Amino acid sequence: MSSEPILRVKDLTIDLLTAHTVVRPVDGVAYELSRRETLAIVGESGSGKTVTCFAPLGLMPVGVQADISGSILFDSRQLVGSDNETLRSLRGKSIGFIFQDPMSALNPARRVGRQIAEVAELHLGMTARAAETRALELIKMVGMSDPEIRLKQYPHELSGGLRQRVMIAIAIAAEPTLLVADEPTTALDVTVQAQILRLLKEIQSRMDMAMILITHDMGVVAGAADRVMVMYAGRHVETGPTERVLSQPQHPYTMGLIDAIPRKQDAIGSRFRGLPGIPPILGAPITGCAFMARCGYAVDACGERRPPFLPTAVPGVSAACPVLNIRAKECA
Amino acid sequence: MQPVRPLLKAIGAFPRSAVFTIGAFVLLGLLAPYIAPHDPNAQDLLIAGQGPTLAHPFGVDHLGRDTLSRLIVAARTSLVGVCLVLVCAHAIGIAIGTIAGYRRGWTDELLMRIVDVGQAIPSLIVSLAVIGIAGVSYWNMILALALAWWPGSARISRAVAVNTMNKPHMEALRVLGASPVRIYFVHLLPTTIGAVLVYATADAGAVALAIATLSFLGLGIQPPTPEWGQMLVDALPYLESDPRQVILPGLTLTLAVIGFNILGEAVALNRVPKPLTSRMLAARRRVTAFWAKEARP
Amino acid sequence: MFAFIAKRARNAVLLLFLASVLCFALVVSAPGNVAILIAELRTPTATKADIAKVEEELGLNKPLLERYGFWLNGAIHGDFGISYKTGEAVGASLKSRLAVTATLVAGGAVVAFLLSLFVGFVGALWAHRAPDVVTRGSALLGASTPSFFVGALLVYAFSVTWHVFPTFGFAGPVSWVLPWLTLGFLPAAVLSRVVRVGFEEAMAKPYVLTAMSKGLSRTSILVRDAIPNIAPTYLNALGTQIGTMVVGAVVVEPLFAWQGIGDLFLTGVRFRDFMVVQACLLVFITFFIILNVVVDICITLTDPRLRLQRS
Amino acid sequence: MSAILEVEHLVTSFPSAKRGQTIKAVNDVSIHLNQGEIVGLVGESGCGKSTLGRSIVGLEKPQSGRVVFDGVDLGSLSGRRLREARRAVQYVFQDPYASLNDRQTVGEAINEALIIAGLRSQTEREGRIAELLNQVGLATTVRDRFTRELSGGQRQRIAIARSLAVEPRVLICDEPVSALDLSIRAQVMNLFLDLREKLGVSCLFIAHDLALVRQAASRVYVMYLGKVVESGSSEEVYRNPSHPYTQLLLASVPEADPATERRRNPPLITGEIPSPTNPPSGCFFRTRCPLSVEACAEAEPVSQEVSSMHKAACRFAGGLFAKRVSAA
Repeated sequence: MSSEPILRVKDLTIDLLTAHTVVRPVDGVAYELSRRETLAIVGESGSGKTVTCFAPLGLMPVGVQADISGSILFDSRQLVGSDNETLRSLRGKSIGFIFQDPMSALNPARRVGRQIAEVAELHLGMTARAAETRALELIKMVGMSDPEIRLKQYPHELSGGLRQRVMIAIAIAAEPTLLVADEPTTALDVTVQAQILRLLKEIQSRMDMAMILITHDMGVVAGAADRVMVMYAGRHVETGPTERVLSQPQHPYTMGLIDAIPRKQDAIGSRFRGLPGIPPILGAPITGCAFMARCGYAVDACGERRPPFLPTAVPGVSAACPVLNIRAKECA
Repeated sequence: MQPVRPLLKAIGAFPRSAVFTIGAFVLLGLLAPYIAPHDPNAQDLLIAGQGPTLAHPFGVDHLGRDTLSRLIVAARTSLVGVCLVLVCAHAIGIAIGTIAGYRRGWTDELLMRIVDVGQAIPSLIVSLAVIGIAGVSYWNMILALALAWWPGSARISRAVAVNTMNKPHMEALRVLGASPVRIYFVHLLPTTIGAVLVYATADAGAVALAIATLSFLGLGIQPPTPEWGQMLVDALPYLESDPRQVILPGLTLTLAVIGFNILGEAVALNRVPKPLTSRMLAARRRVTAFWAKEARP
Repeated sequence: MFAFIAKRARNAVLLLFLASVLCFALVVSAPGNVAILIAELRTPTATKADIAKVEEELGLNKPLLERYGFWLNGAIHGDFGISYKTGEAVGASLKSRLAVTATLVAGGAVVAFLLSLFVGFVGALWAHRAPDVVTRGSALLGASTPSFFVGALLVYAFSVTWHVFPTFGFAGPVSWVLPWLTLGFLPAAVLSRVVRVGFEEAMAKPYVLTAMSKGLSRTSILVRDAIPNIAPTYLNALGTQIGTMVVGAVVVEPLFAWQGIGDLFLTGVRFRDFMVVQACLLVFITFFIILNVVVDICITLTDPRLRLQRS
Repeated sequence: MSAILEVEHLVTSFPSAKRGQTIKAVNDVSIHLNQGEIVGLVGESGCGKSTLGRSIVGLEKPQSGRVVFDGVDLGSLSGRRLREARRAVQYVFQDPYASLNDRQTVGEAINEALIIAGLRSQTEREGRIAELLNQVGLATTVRDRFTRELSGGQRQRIAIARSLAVEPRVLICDEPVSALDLSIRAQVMNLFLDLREKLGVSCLFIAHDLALVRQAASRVYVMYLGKVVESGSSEEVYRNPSHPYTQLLLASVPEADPATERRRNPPLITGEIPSPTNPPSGCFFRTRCPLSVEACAEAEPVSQEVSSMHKAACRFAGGLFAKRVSAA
């Protein structure tokens, strides 16, 4: 992964304005993604993990205005401040998207074949007939049986797993260089989840894609991601290679999150480990460390200013924790 | 109190223009006898067909009656008629709809089939048929329109009732062992009435149009009681010489109805998000600008 | 699909039967003795003997079931009895007036269909911008204006002031324009709002986000994704509006002095001419039932979920 | 230990979207719950686990079978007596945002439950509300807040407090933490453990999260397509799963440890749950089962005893299973 990163995000801040409120779900996030790499963005609901990926590409529902600042370089093109047409030309062609709920993400009134084929028509300049053939190929590629029949079916005639396969086929139809998968397995059953994750990995290596995997499930992270970025209250609190972050978490929030997962060694009937308190309600940016109120290690300095994001003692792992920083300084 | 609260809350969320027009219509109807400058039925053939004067700002009709006073008093006729029709129709509709939605099963099937038939036939046909059989009179008109309107109310009430009954908080009450009386009267009925009240208000325009149409056809409000539709049909023979007397009642009626229709559109689009207006954007951006300033020091 | 259509047709026949019972019952249960009414119409000083004669003539003294059978048999063969008022055969007047009403409603339906789609699409394409504000405002105004007022305004503008179209009469296409516009205007406004609201709702659905993620433009999303989803709703509303237009004929025909079924029905209602009311009602309800079946079939054809459920 | 709740041969079906067909969501299920016990009920979506829970508390009407509470067949009661008997079995809903009325304050919601329970004196009710809030770990100051102002975790606690108002002996918990944030799930899970300890309440814990159930429940039932395929102590079932479905289900759960997760090569179940409208003949799992043989299509498998209290509905369960695997 020595080459120039395909995606370089710096100081990304997003304010969402709606008819009723204004919130800042993404507050100064920075990360990089190399070609062929999988980055998992992990966080609870409301941590800003989805908005981070979707808002900069203009994918926000009606009634939500996203004000974006910072810098996002995708393939050395600046996305922040780009006009709608530029973003539109990237969507589908260079960046594919997979959504959480394949039932609502597919159009119920159109045949799945058409929904896949139109991507090929639009981005690969194919005729309707050629695109139909391409759709058939894609349906085979995502491992659906009876591809000819599937093309003619409507989403409600398919099971949840098959719908998600259709969604994947749509996302990869124009062979994008980056795939953004938002909780691709959350709406699915655990047995199907394993199939879909395996398919995603397979397609990623076959097509040489980079992938951003948005999830809250550490199990999914462990199996699929090269690197992981943990988000809390709109900020990235820890990033690093998956195996290191998961086995030696540095930030107290990551530690708590990983510790909270029930383990095989836990005695039956024993108490559950978790974090105290509740996540902050989104709104105005928080001064100091957002996790301070729930943190067991907090000191007075935590509340003073936003903790800088610095390398930790573990190679490749960075975290934004004042206590860690102080400790690191003392060691040095 | 419970059904009124959501209505008040909804009124707060209504488009200003709708609240204003409907409010004006209701006020005009309530205060009509006190603000009408002349007796609406006082004839003065000497000035018949005269144009606007200081005494008669909107002129007088072919019998010399003051048009402004007649327009104002007609608002009351319309308001009372609309209210009577809506109260009768929704009393039947809500009763049937909530019973169907609460009981479900065959009761629901049977009641909704009847409603289906009632809804398949346009409301004006139903009213015309009833009047055709029962004869022309004020109460026959009210009865006819109520008969035409209750199936719609029953359909909506049933949808609301079914939706409410399926809500986990209602299921929780059932699991807690709440009696059917408590579930129906304390929770289901007030919730349904509250939701249907909004629809009823939005529907009032259609009822006002129907009353005017029946009166236009000579089957509703009878002279000399002033009513917009009937004023219009009265003036129609003089369309060429005095179009004002045709246009004024028509325009007033349209104005009265338009408020309800704005409301109806707002209700239909209630749950659909809209793009932010520039004013809203500016207000929200003031907040974020404040954040940026706060974060700097 | 065939099974579904057959089933709907069977239901329709059942409904028709119910409707006929209803029409018959309405007149039977009408307040006041019909025989006295008619006898007094003929001679204001009707005696008991006169009334008995009328009863004998109309078969009013026979048992109900027999009267219903007699009436239904006649209705099926186009015999709806004699008008109390004019003494003409109701069936014959219906037949002669059918073409007038059909012309009116068909023209009005075309006006409503074209106008509503045009206005709705303009609003959707330029959503929340000037063209949308204008079309929405006009639609709102249109849906709030009663057809008799629209008719009066059109007559005043085009006949009285500019002398473009004749004021009344049923004489060739030129005389049809104003009645068509009068009848189609309000339904067009209502339907255009159905289109506009439908687009608004469809464009807020999650699948639109998917379509955006494919890189489709807003216009393509409107055409490819939104239209298939609002077609069933629109067809349903169109059916309802065509039904309403048949009733609208009652208002529009007298306004332009057209001798249609609406005009006949209105006269019947005014003079409580039960035979005419009964016959017109039966014709109207038959039309509504057929319309409903057609609309239902169209909706099933356009909505894949219903198609699956019903096939 | 005596069973406080017994479900015998319960069948609950729904009309299918296609006319004239029915879905047997719960298909001849028998389970029991002992006094003071937490029992898990796991399975994938559509396996009928929620319908089973809803049928027990009367939110769905079963076609046949019996629900026996404390020795009384609930089917033999009706009207007020049924409502009173049912009150002892309460239900905790998945979505705490929907299970409370937005227009009520916390106090009003619990107060109503107390009125339903027949507590007549207002002062007694006031005291009881404070006690209940305390029991679920909330400050009494939340009493006058509207439920809509509270967070998911707080709302779920209030829903539990409301259930406790009628002094239940059994709680049916339908995915009670899956709508909550990851970091606060443990808080609510621990509340259930506390309630069992302090009040002796039994819990039927319905969930798709296998790890959560393993830690909380002493026994577990595994459902597939409306049937219980395996049951036994959590210890046994998780250590020695004996139905091929349970095995594959457990193997599908990814682990949070990258080292083991990368090495792990789970045997994938092919395909997805068949439509419950038209389930396969014989063993319902045979269409996805790596071990299925022709005989599986012929007859429904009989429940085999793997060890005492541990049963699996598979012809290869127990001793035969190992043979079959080694042969394959």
